[in-house]
Amino acid sequence: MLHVQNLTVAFTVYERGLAQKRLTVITDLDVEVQAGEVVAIVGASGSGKSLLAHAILGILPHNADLGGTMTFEGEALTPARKEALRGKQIVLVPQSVASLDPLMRVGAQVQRAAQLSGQRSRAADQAVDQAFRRYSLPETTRQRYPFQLSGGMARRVLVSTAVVGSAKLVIADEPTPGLHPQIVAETLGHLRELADEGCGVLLITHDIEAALQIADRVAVFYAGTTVEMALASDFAHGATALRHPYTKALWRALPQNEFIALAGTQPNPDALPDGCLFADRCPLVTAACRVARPESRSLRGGLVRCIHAEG
Amino acid sequence: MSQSSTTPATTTLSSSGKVARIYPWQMNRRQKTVLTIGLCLGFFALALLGGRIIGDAGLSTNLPSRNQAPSLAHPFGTDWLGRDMLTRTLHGLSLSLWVGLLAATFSAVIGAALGTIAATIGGWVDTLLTWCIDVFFSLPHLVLLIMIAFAVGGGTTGVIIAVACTHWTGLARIIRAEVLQLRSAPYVQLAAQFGRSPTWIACEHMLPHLVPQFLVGLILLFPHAILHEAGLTFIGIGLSPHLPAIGIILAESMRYLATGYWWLAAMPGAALLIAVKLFDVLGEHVRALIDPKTRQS
Amino acid sequence: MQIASSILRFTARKLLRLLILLGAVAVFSFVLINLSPIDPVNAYIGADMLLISPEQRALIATRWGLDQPMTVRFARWAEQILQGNLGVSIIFNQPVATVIADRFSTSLALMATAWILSGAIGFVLGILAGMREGSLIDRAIRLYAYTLASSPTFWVALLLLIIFSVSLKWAPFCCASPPGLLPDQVTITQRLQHLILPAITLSIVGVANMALHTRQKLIEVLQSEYALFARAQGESIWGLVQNHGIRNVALPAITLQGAALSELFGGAVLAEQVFSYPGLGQATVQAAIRSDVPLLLGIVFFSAIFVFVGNTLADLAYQVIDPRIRIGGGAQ
Amino acid sequence: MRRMRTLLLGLIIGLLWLSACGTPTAPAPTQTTTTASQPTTAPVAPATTRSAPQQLILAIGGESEDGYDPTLGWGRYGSPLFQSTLLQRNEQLQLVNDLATDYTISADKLVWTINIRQDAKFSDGKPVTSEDVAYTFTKAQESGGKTDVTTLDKAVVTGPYQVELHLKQPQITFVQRLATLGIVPKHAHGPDYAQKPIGSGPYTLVSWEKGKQLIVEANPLYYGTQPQIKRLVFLFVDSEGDGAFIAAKAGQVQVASVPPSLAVQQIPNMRLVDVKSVDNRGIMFPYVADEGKKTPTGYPIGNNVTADRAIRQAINYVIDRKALVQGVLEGYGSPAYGPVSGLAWEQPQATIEDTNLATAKQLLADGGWQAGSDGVLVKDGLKAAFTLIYPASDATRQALALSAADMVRPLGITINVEGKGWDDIEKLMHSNAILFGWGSHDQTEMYNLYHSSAAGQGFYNTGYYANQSIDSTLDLALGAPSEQEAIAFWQKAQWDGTNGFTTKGDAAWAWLVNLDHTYFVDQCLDIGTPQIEPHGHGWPITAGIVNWKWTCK
Repeated sequence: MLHVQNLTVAFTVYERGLAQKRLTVITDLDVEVQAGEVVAIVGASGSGKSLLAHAILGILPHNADLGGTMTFEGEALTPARKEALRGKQIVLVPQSVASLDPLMRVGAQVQRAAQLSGQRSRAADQAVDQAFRRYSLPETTRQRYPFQLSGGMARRVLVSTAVVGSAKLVIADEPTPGLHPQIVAETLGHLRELADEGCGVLLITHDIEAALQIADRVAVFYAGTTVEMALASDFAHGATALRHPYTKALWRALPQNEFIALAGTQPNPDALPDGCLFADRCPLVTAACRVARPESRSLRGGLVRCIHAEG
Repeated sequence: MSQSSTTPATTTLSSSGKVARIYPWQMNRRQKTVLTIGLCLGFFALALLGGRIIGDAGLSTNLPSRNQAPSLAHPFGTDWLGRDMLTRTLHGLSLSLWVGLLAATFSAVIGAALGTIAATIGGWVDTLLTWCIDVFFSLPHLVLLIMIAFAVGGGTTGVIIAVACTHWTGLARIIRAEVLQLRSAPYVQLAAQFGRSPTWIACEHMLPHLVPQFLVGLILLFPHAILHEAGLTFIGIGLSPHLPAIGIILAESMRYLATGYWWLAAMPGAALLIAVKLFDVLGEHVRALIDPKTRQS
Repeated sequence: MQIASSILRFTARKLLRLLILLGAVAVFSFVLINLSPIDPVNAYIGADMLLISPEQRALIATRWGLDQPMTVRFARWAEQILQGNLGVSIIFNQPVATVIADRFSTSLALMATAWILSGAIGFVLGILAGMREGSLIDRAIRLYAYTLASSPTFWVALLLLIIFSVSLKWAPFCCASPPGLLPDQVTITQRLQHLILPAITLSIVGVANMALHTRQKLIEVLQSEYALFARAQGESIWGLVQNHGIRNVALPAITLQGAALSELFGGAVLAEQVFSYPGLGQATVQAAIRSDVPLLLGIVFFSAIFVFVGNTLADLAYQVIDPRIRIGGGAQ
Repeated sequence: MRRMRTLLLGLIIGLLWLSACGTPTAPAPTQTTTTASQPTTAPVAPATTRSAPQQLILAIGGESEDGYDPTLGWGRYGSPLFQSTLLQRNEQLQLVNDLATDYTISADKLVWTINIRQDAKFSDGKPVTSEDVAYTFTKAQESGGKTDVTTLDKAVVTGPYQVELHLKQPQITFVQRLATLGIVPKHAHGPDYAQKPIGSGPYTLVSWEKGKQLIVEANPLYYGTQPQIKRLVFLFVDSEGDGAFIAAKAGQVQVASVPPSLAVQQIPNMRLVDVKSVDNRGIMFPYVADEGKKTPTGYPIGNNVTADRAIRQAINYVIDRKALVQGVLEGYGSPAYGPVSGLAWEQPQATIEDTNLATAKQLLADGGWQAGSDGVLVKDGLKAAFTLIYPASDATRQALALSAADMVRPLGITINVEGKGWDDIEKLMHSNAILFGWGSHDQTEMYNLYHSSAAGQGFYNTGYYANQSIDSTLDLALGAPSEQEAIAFWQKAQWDGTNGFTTKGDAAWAWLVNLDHTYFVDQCLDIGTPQIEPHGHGWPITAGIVNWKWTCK
C-alpha cells in the first residue's frame, strides 16, 4: 500500500550566529506497509521518527526539504495528493493530549474528524458513538474537555479519531509512553484490530517490547535510516536470527536479555560520517565500512544495510 | 505552519552540510531579520539626532514665505508662520520619540506586571487589582492626565508620568486574561506541584508567552502617548505649543486641513507613521527571533 | 431554589463591589479636582475674565459654594447624592441629571453602533491578518491599523467628512438630525442618514487595538499542537480558523470589547467636535478643563457603572469561553 | 448551581458574541441629497434667483452654554435677541434709545432717572413696566452671573414707566449696562428662565437642542421694526475649528463665521464679509523694576529689562504691524497702536511710524544700551532679554508672539517665548511680558488697564503702570457728565502731545493688531453695515438683525 524509497528530510537551521547549517534528519529511509499489516519503526527517541509521519502527511514545517519518492497504492504521493488523502485515507494518531483543542469538547473534535473524512454530520455523529462504545469510553466523555481526561481515556479518544473515518493507512506516533502497562497493551490491541480489519498500520515507537507485541515486521531506525527490516518472529529466536549489529545490540540491551547497553552515541545529524552510520560503534567495523554507505540488501527474508552481515 | 505542499527552499543540498547559496547576496531569513533590526535602530538614531543635525535655522518665523508647498528649498514645505516643516518634523520626532517611548514602556511594563500578579496570585489580590483597574477605567482619561501632569510639574516628564500612570489598565486586563488561560496549562501546574513559587512560574513559564501581546500593546501605546502630549500642551500643562513635537504639529495642522495645505498634516503624519511602523517591524522581528516556534523558520 | 440563592448572593457581592467602587471613585475624583490647578471661578467666567471685577468674582464663588473648604463641599455633595440629586452643573446652569440624560440618549444609538461595528471589523481584520500571516493582506491590515493608531482621530474624521459630505454630498455634514427641524419633526430615516458617517468613522478609527491583538493571538493558535493535528486531519486553513481559531482567540477580543463598553457612555469627543453629534465626551472634557465638580462627578459615576458592567461581563465571559478557568477554579 | 449562572451569562455573551463577530452589513451611505430631506431650505438653483428660504441657518457659534438669562450674563456683548435693552449702539457705535425714551443723570452723577416707552410688550402679551426694569437690575446685581453690576446701590420705581438707579460712586461707563442688560419680565423670571426666555426682543425662542441648534422666530408683539427674516436657526458646529466653514462649503448655511486662515478660500454662492472689530492683541510690559516686591497673593512683581522705557519704545518702533496683519491674519485685521483703535474715543496722534529699525536703535543707544559680545545688548551688566508668555490654547497669540520675538531680535533684544495655561499666567503676569487680548465698547476697560488703583486687581494693569497725571485724566473721564465729554479726556490720557500711556509717552504696552471678524454670507442676504464688533463672544453680527433682507427674488 505505502512504499517509501530513500526518503530524505533535511532542515536548514541557524547555528549560534547568522550562519545556517543543514540537519539531515532522515537519510535514504526505505519502508513499506501492506494492507492488514502492522509495521513498527523502532529507534532511539529524538532521532526524527515522528518527522517521517509528518513527511507522509505533508505537514512538515516550511524550512524542511524533502527528497526521495513516496507512493501510496501505486501512485506517487505528490503534495496535492497528500492534501487530498490526509484525514481521509491516511490518518495520524498523535502522541499527547496537547493535540486536542483545549476549549472544544472531545466529542465535537472527534465528530469534526469524522466529517473531514467525508461523512455527513448525522453519520459522523453515529460513528463517534460507535467508536466511543468500541473503546468502552463512558457516555459522558463526549461532553468532557481534553484537560478532564485521564491519560488512557485521552489515548482512546485519539485512536477513535482514526477509526471514525474510512482510513486505509493509520500512522500511530508514539502511542505508548506515559501509560499504565495494562492500557498500553489495550491501545496496541486496538491498533492490531485495525490492521486485522484491513488497514495498514505504521507504528512509530522507541519501545521495542511494545512493538514486538503487535508488529508483523519491524524496521530498525538508526541515525535517520532503516538499518534492518526484520520479521517480528526473528526477535523470538535471539540475537543470531537478527542481521544488523545495532539490532543485535538493541536486543541484547533488553532487561530480559543480557541487559548490556551499547557504548557511544548516535552521530550528529549535521555531521553524518560518509561511510556506514553505525561504523563508530560497530564491533565488526572494517576499513571498507567507512568508504561508502552500505546498500540495503535482502538477507534471510529481511533487509539489512551492512556489508558484513551474513546468513 | 507550512503551506500544504513542501516547496523545496531555494538552496541546494551540499554534501558538506554547509548551505551553498545560488546567489551570493541572498540572505537567509535570520540575516534579513537582523539587518531589518539594524535598519530600524539606524532610523531611530537618525530621528533622535536629526534635530541636532539639521540645526534650528528653519525654526524661526519667516512670514512672507508662509504656507509654501514642498519644494527643493523646503522638502516638507513651510507652515503658516513660514517655518520649515522638515526641521520642525525632525525636531518634533526627536522630542516626541522620547516621550512616546518612555511613557509607552512604563505603562506597558506596569500593565503586564500587575496583570500577571493579579492572575497568578489570584484571590483577594486579584479582586483588589481588578477593582483598581475599574477605578482607573472609570475616571475620565483627561482628568487623570491633567492632575498627574500638574502634580508632577508639567513639561515632558509630567506628560510621561501622567500617561504611564493612566494607560496601563488596558494591557493589564489583556495580560490577566492571558495568564488566566496559561495558569491551567499542564506544564504550569506541573511546575507548581514541583513546589516552584508563583513568581518563579510567572517569570519562567508565563512571561515568554506574554511577549507577543505585550509588544502589540507597547507599540500601540507609543503613538497614543505622543498624541496625549499634544492634548496636554493645549491645556497649558505639557510643553509650550510652539516647541516642535510631532503630536503638537499634527494637532495644529488640523486647522489647516480644510484650507488645502495638505503637507502641513501629511508630512509629519507620515513621519510618525513611519516611526510607528518601524516599531512594529522591530517588534515583529525581535519576536520572531526569540519565539522558539519561529526561530528556525 | 439553590440556584436562585446563589445568583442572589453573586449579584449581591457584585453590587457591594460596585458601591465601594462608586464611593472610591467619588472621593478620588473630588480630591483630584480640588488639587487641580484650574480655578473654577476663572474657568466659569471664561474669556471675559478680564472685565469682571473682584467683587463680582466673590459673588460667583459664593453662588457656587466654591469658597467653602473641600470637606464641607464634599459633605454637602454626598448628602445631596443620597437624596438622589446630582447637583447643578456650573457650566450648563442645569441639573447634572438633565445634562447627562439628554446628551446620553442622543449619542447612545451612535456609540452602540460604533462599539459593535468597531469590535466586529477589528475582529474580522485581526482574523484575516492572522490567518494569512506575512502575506500582502496581513501587511496591508497592519499598515492600516498603525496608520489609524498614529494619526489623530480628528484628522481622519475631518478627512472623511470633507470627502463624503462636502465634495460627494453623500452624507449630511453635521448633527444628529437635519438643521432647522424641531426635534419631533425629524423622521427615523433622517436620523439614520445622520448616523451613518459618524458611526462608520468611529468604527474605522477604533479597530487598531482589536485587530492587532486578535491577529497576534491567532498566529499563536495556528502554530499550536492541536492546529497541527487538525491540519493532519485534512482541515483547511478556513476550517482551522472557524473551528479552533475563533474560540481560542476570543479571550483578548472579549477583554477589549468589555473595556470599550465605557466608551458607550463617555461618547466620543471626536463625534461631537467634528460631526457636532451631541454626546458626553465634550461635556466631560469641559468639566475637566473648567473644574465643574458636580457635572464631572455625575459623569464619573455613570462611567464607573458602565466600566464595572463591561469588565464584569468580560470576566464572566472568560468562564464561558474557557472551561479550564470555570472548572479549574480560576480567579473568581 | 453554577450552571444556571453561566447559562444565563452564556446567553448574554452569545448575544454580544453574535453581534461582535457576525460580519455586520454596514449600511452603505445611502445616496441622498440632503436638501431633499429638508423641505424648508431653498432648493439648489442658479445663484442669482434663489427665493428666500423659510428659515435662515447661521453657523456663527456663540452658544450660551448656561442659557439665555441676561441677569446671569446673557447678551453682555449687546443684542440679547430675546430681550430688549434700554439703550442700543448703532453702526457708528453711538448710543440710541431702545426701550428707554430718555435718561438723565443727577448733578452728583449718582442717580440715573430713566423713562421707558409705554407700548412695549413681552412676548407673552404682558406690558413692560418700570417694575420689570428695577427687578432686572436688582436681580443682576445680586446674582453671581457673568455681568458686573456691582456699582449699583439700589433701583427705585418712581412711576409706572419711570425708574431711578442709584450708584455707589459716579461711573459714566454704567451706561454700558443700560445698553447690554436685557430686561426680563418680573412675573415670569424663575430658575429655568434661562432655558425658556421670555422677553420683549425681536425674536422668541422656539427650540434649543443643547450642543446642536437654537431655533428662533420673529416676535409678533415686538415694538420695533418687524424683521423680514421670520425664522432663524443658530447651528452650533465647532466654529473656531473648520465646522462652520465645512457647513458653508456644503451649502447648508447662509452665514458662517470662519477663522482668517480659511477666509482666503472661495465658496460658491457666498461672499466674504470682513467686519472690523475692536478685538485687539498687544504685549503688556511689567512697568516697574524688580525690587523683590510681591503681590498680596505672593507672586513676584517687576522686570528690570521691561521697566526701561527705551526698551519698550524700541520694541514698539521696530515691530512691523502690517507684516503681522498680512502674515498671521491673512490681511483680515489692522495695525493697532493703542487699546481702542477704530473707536470714537481713539487718539489719532498716538499712531507711530513702525518698522523703523533706525529710530529704535537710536532710542536704545540714547538709553545707554551697548551691544555685548554675543550681539545681545547690555546696560550696566543687565542683558536685554526677557520672557514673553502667551496663552497655550490660542494659536493666533502664539503666532503673534513668535513673529514679534523674531522681529525684535535684530535690535539685539532676545525675547524667549513660552506658552502657558491661564493659571500659570496669573502667577507670572506681573514679572513677565504677556500677550493679552482686550477690546470692548466699554471705556472702563481702558481705565482698569492704565489706572494705578487697578494695579494687581485680577487681570487689570498687571504691569503696575502708575503715572500721576494719567491717573487724574482717567478719573476726570470716568466722572464726566456724559459720554461725549468723557471722550476728550480718554483721548488726552492716550497722548496729549507731551504725556500719555501710548508709545510716544510711557509706551506701557506694545499694541500689535486688531482682529477682523470674517464671515461667509450668502450672496442673496443683505446684512446691512455691521457695527465694529467687540471682543469676539456672543453674536455681535446679529446686532442689526432686524433689518436683514433677502435680496434675490
